[in-house]
Amino acid sequence: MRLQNKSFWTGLVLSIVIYAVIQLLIDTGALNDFAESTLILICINIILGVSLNLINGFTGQFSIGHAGFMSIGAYLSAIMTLDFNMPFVVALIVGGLTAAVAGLIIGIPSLRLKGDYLAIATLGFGEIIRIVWLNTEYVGGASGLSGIPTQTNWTWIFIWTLITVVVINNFVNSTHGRACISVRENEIAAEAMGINTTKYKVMAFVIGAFFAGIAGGLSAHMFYIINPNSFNFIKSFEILVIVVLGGLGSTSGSIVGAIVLTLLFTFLQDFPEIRMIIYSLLLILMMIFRPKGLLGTREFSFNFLGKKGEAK
Amino acid sequence: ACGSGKQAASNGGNNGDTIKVGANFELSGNVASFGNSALKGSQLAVQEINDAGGVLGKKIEIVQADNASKPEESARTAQKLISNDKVVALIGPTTSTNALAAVPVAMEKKIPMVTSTATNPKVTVDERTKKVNDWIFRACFIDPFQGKVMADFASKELKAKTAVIYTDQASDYAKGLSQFFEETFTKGGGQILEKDSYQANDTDFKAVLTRIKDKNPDVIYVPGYYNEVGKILKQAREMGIKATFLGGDGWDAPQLVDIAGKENLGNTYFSNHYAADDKSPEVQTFVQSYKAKYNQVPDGFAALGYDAMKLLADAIKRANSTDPEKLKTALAQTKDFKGATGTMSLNENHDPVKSAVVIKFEDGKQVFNSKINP
Amino acid sequence: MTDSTVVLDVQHVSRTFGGLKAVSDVAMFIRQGELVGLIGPNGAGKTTLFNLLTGVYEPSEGKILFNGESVGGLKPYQITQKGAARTFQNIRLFGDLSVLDNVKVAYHQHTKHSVWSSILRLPSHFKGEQEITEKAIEFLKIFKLDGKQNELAKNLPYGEQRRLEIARALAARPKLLLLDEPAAGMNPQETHDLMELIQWIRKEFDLTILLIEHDMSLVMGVCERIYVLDRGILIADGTPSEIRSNPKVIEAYLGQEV
Amino acid sequence: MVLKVDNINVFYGAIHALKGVSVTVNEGEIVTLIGANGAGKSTLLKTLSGLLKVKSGSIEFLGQSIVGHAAQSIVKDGLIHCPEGRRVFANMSVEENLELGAFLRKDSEVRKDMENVYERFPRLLERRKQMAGTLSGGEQQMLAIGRALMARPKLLLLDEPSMGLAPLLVQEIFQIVQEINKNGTTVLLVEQNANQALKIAHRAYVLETGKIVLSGSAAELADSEEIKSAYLGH
Amino acid sequence: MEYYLQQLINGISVGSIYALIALGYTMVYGIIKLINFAHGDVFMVGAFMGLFASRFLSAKGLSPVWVFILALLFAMIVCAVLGVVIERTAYKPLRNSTRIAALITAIGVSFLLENGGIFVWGAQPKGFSEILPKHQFNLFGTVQIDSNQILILVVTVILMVVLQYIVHRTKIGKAMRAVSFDQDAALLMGINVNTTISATFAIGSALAGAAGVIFGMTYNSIDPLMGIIPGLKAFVAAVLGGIGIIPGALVGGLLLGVIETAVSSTGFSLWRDGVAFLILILILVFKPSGLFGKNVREKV
Ligand SMILES: Nc1ncnc2c1ncn2[C@@H]1O[C@H](COP(=O)(O)OP(=O)(O)OP(=O)(O)O)[C@@H](O)[C@H]1O
Ligand SMILES: Nc1ncnc2c1ncn2[C@@H]1O[C@H](COP(=O)(O)OP(=O)(O)OP(=O)(O)O)[C@@H](O)[C@H]1O
Ligand SMILES: [Mg+2]
Ligand SMILES: [Mg+2]
Repeated sequence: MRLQNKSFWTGLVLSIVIYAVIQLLIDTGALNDFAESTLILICINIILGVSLNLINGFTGQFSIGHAGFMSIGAYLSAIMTLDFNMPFVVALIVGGLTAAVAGLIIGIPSLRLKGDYLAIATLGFGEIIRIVWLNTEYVGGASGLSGIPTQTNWTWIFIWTLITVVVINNFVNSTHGRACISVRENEIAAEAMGINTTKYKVMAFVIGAFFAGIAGGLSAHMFYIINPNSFNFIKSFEILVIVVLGGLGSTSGSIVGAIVLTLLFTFLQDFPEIRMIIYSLLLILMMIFRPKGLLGTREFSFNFLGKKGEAK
Repeated sequence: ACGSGKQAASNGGNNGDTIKVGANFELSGNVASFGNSALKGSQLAVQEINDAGGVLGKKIEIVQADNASKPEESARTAQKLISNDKVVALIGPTTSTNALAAVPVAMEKKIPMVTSTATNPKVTVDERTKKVNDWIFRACFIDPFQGKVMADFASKELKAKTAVIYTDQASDYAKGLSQFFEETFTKGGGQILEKDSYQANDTDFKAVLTRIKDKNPDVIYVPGYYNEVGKILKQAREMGIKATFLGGDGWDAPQLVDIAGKENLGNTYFSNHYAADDKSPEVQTFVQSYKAKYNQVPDGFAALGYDAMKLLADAIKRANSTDPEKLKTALAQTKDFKGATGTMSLNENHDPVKSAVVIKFEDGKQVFNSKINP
Repeated sequence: MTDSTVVLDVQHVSRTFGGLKAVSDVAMFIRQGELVGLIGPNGAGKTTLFNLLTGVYEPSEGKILFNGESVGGLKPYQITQKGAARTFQNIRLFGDLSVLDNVKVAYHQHTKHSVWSSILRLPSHFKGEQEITEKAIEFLKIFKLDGKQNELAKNLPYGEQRRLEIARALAARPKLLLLDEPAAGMNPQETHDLMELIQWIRKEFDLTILLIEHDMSLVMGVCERIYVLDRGILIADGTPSEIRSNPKVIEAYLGQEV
Repeated sequence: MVLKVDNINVFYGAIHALKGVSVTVNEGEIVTLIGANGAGKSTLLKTLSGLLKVKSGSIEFLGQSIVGHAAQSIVKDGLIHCPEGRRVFANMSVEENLELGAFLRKDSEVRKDMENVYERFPRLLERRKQMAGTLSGGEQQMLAIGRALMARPKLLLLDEPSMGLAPLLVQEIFQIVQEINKNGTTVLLVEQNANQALKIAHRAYVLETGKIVLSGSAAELADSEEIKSAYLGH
Repeated sequence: MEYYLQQLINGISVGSIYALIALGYTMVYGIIKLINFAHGDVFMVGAFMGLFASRFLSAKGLSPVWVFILALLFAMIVCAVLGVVIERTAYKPLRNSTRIAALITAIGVSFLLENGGIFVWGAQPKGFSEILPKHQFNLFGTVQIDSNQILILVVTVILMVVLQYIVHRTKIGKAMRAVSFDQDAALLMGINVNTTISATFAIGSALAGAAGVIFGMTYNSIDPLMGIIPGLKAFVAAVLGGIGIIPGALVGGLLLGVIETAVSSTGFSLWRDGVAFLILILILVFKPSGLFGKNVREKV
């Protein structure tokens, strides 16, 4: 117990240092706004990746509709700030909670579907949500919502990224998280060991969807405009790529995946004609040479000392 | 962070012997074809300007960046061009969605942005505050104008009484055109029998066309892009729909004939920024040099990319400076600027006031039909 | 059978798959603390009966009472929570989890700290997790697996995987333990060791055990009573010596040499 | 000599599973391989049939080296492996499974061999059209052996054929192995049921953590105290 | 009445294209359990090959029927080779990895083909001629059907029968099915697993190529991103019918086409895909392995 607390404090201190240093760099202009927006994008992708990883990587439910949850958070929070003048945090949480409700709804058929059938069903759900936005004039239909106040900044994004990582990490590293993993490993055995697999699958979907919704809200309040097409199934694929490339079932992996892919994509901006060609080639090569992802299922940890201690 | 960005930008503009202009276009992604055309057009413009000695004694240099056809990338691309590349002004993006995402960046950084083809009114006028976005300009006319032109054309020239609107509902642009077509057409005494919609990338339109055929309208307004429009025209004619088809500038592409087949293009009209067979010297020099450089007939995106760049260069010349503040004022005062797409003056909303042309197809060829002034 | 010591009461249970009657009108019972064997030729329906008892399948007909309470329609995890745990004929470990975590999962139902307490890392979380770890290690020790607690389950040799499965089932703290061919793939010596272990845990945890096994040395060595299934039908029951000399059983299952 | 394995080393990634193993099998013999769980018995068979690659050492089958040969060419040579855990094709019928056993054969006697298999295992005839996955364990084992026979093996590798079988069937399987052998097929048999295996085998090897620790005639080993206490459970 | 009949014909003709693409999808899935997201892009390459071949052959003055046959063959061969190359280079190294890793690679290949296509051929759509002149037939007065629609349906049904025959009646088909259940066991039967998988990809991709040419002839416009939507729709069709089951692809495709047309024709075309997905999900909830899929529960 003491050890776990130690790792917690080390992590917290490290996080605060990272935050402060970057904030200082931004304030002094050493990091310009393009760099800042790159950081923010990385963090949004971290939130998306880590939350999808809970569903796909830890609970083993093959979901490719994450963009749908994200869009719910984006739209709902934008409506809250635009039409109801809600404070940013409240708007974000409303978006996240609504996405979580959608996660609950989507989690239910997932109880009957497995593997690729679940995948196509979640993809379908994501598309249905997109089509609902497309057909809702209140949120601008195809043109989407514009004029969303740009409130997302380094501080906000940092706080939410930290919350996401801590919450999901704490969840996964508990008996509840182990229950989710056991569902992934062998559902029949998990049931036989007294795990209510239904409950944990739905829980994973709800938590995952909540944070995807938060990411959507943060993204909407970063880029001024949202429209349905930004949340199509290709977007879901992008998030899936982050998770698998980082290492399915590793939170640190999703973080690394988000950083690597976002930077790669930003870097390739200077080569528009071959940008996507290089991106896709790298994707294929990385999967061939690291089929388990960059980190496999390993995790970073702040207390290498603690690990040794724990073993005995 | 705000102030420093601005300062850096204006410094960058004054240093060296080039004037950097950022081109924020869709070079990859699903509307890459628009962005690439626009970029080619603006590159041609830069070449012509530099060959003629540049502006303010300096050459213009385009710093191109790809927004991957995504709004969030478009915003970031604008940031990168302004903060990293220190451009004095931006041109692009081509679609309203992507342009809207770049608007707050240009506004915050106080850098002029001239979009070539973002036709949605919201781009230059904030939807909620109704205030003009003072750093944002455009080279194209806006959706309402085009929709109105075609509605007038339908009721006055074609004497049409009934119409069906068939729109790409997932496209802002097409929706805008339809809306103003409908308003004007009904005001003129016409009747809209039905509004139907399809989505970009659809290929089979027979279900809805069968429905439209049943209604038997005088005209069918299809303000979409040529890829779908071509298929719609072909399938409609094959099904025996004889009504007149009307459209907008999205029809303007050489591929339309290949896709629809020239026998199916009879009795169709569309509104456009310019006609390649327009005899005016601005149009002809543009078309000729474009063909010479790229071995292609320019489409509307290329023409407007060209005009956006020229418009900007013209303003730099008049401002006699690359100071953003002065540039902005000069842009807003643009008057009787002669571009490939016509003579334009910017109104109080930063939207060009210029004529539109109606083009008709004859034996698969675009033929200038009439010019409509605002 | 109102005997209050009856833990499991199977009342005329049948199960069909398509046209096949895999289990047919089976009636049997087990008293508190008994160690009962279930044998029969391959395909007789033994595993299917286990699946019915643990809620993997629902009976087509009949009723199953567990501690006097019907478990019809309950999900497997609910039945486990009522106190029945099992192992599988084809091993089903959580392959990518450590040996320790495999056992921890089974203890899950006995923990009380909520999801919130884990997410917020409240004291109850640490207390609960500590309890789980301690208990899990205890179970591993019984099966001499504590030295391998950090290895991935899939990397264990076969025999140890079998033992881990039993340890895991035990960690669910059942009253009734169902073992499906625990000695399959073990050599005679290993089987013998297992036999002793089973007897030991029965006493230690006050368990009732139902055991499927083809290794007669094990079955005859540990079971007090034996049921024999053939083609889904119960053809005999009795003590090992009764079964051994039952001509029907010899004919259908044992053959001459035992 | 049908099979001559000389000093082979096999790895799973970093795990050294076979450490300098040498084994020979003569024409007409039943040779059995016993050893505890994880000793490497299955690994040896998989190496012989080409599913795993050797790091070093030589394998000769009928006088020809087969090291590095593809699995299908080894099958063609007549070395047939009936794998651990039956591995029948679950969603194919019994008959199709048998046909697959004769996949590489082009001769006209396939049907006749199938009749022979059915004669030997009447239960399979009864279930000809049933999907193999729904057979009981024993039936699947019969199918796996029958399928291997369909290839007309010169050397048959059997990996724990009696695992999970009812006593009656265990007897039957061992009898079948003996019969097959009498009809001219050389057999390399891996068994946990060492008592039985030693009864029918001519010679035996004992494998322990990847090394051959003992070898000799089956009768000799069955009497050895060492073997008795370690494997026979006395 | 005629109106509904016409819409039914429209639906079937859309559906038969989906079915045609879905056949290859489902076949590859059936054998190696890989959702080959690149299938739609191989289809796109097929369309381009058909375009080039038909332009070339028409210029040589061949009769339309020959142009059609040769262009089709050419596209099928190029796609078969492409499919094999993709399998060998991108998928084979991942054969023993998780399925999701292979899926990501498939997405990578899909992006590569799309953007490679843009790089080489440009993003603009290209016109595709009809090749075979269309004939309109009138049934019951005003109900129309054209020769092309009939051709597609006939080709699709024939190919389905041929595929079903190959997979269930031929030796290579038996090898394919064996490989699909257990690759190691298949090796032990003497089956060359690599060749078998390559053959699967060759056939599946050739079908995609054929579908590409026919698609081009029908809709007369092709571009490098044209494979995305039909690819997704075909995948949905395959799942609807029960993925891996060849007749299921046909039924799933037709059903999807009819559903879409029904929604569009009642004036809700914007909801079309939403309704299609909703029906898909509902069907899956009640038949979790698709219409024709056997709901094989894992034997415990
Ligand atoms: N899910 C299922 N679908 C169809 N048939 C099944 C299913 N489960 C079992 N069976 C059939 O029911 C019968 C009994 O199978 P079961 O697995 O219970 O046998 P068993 O007695 O455990 O045999 P073994 O000793 O070989 O394990 C077999 O014929 C089997 O094929
Ligand atoms: N795929 C694999 N990857 C890594 N290690 C493996 C693999 N398969 C087997 N091993 C290891 O190699 C060793 C030998 O395994 P093998 O399966 O050959 O044993 P065996 O003698 O057949 O045992 P059993 O009686 O359990 O079948 C064991 O330590 C096992 O853990
Ligand atoms: Mg069983
Ligand atoms: Mg083995």
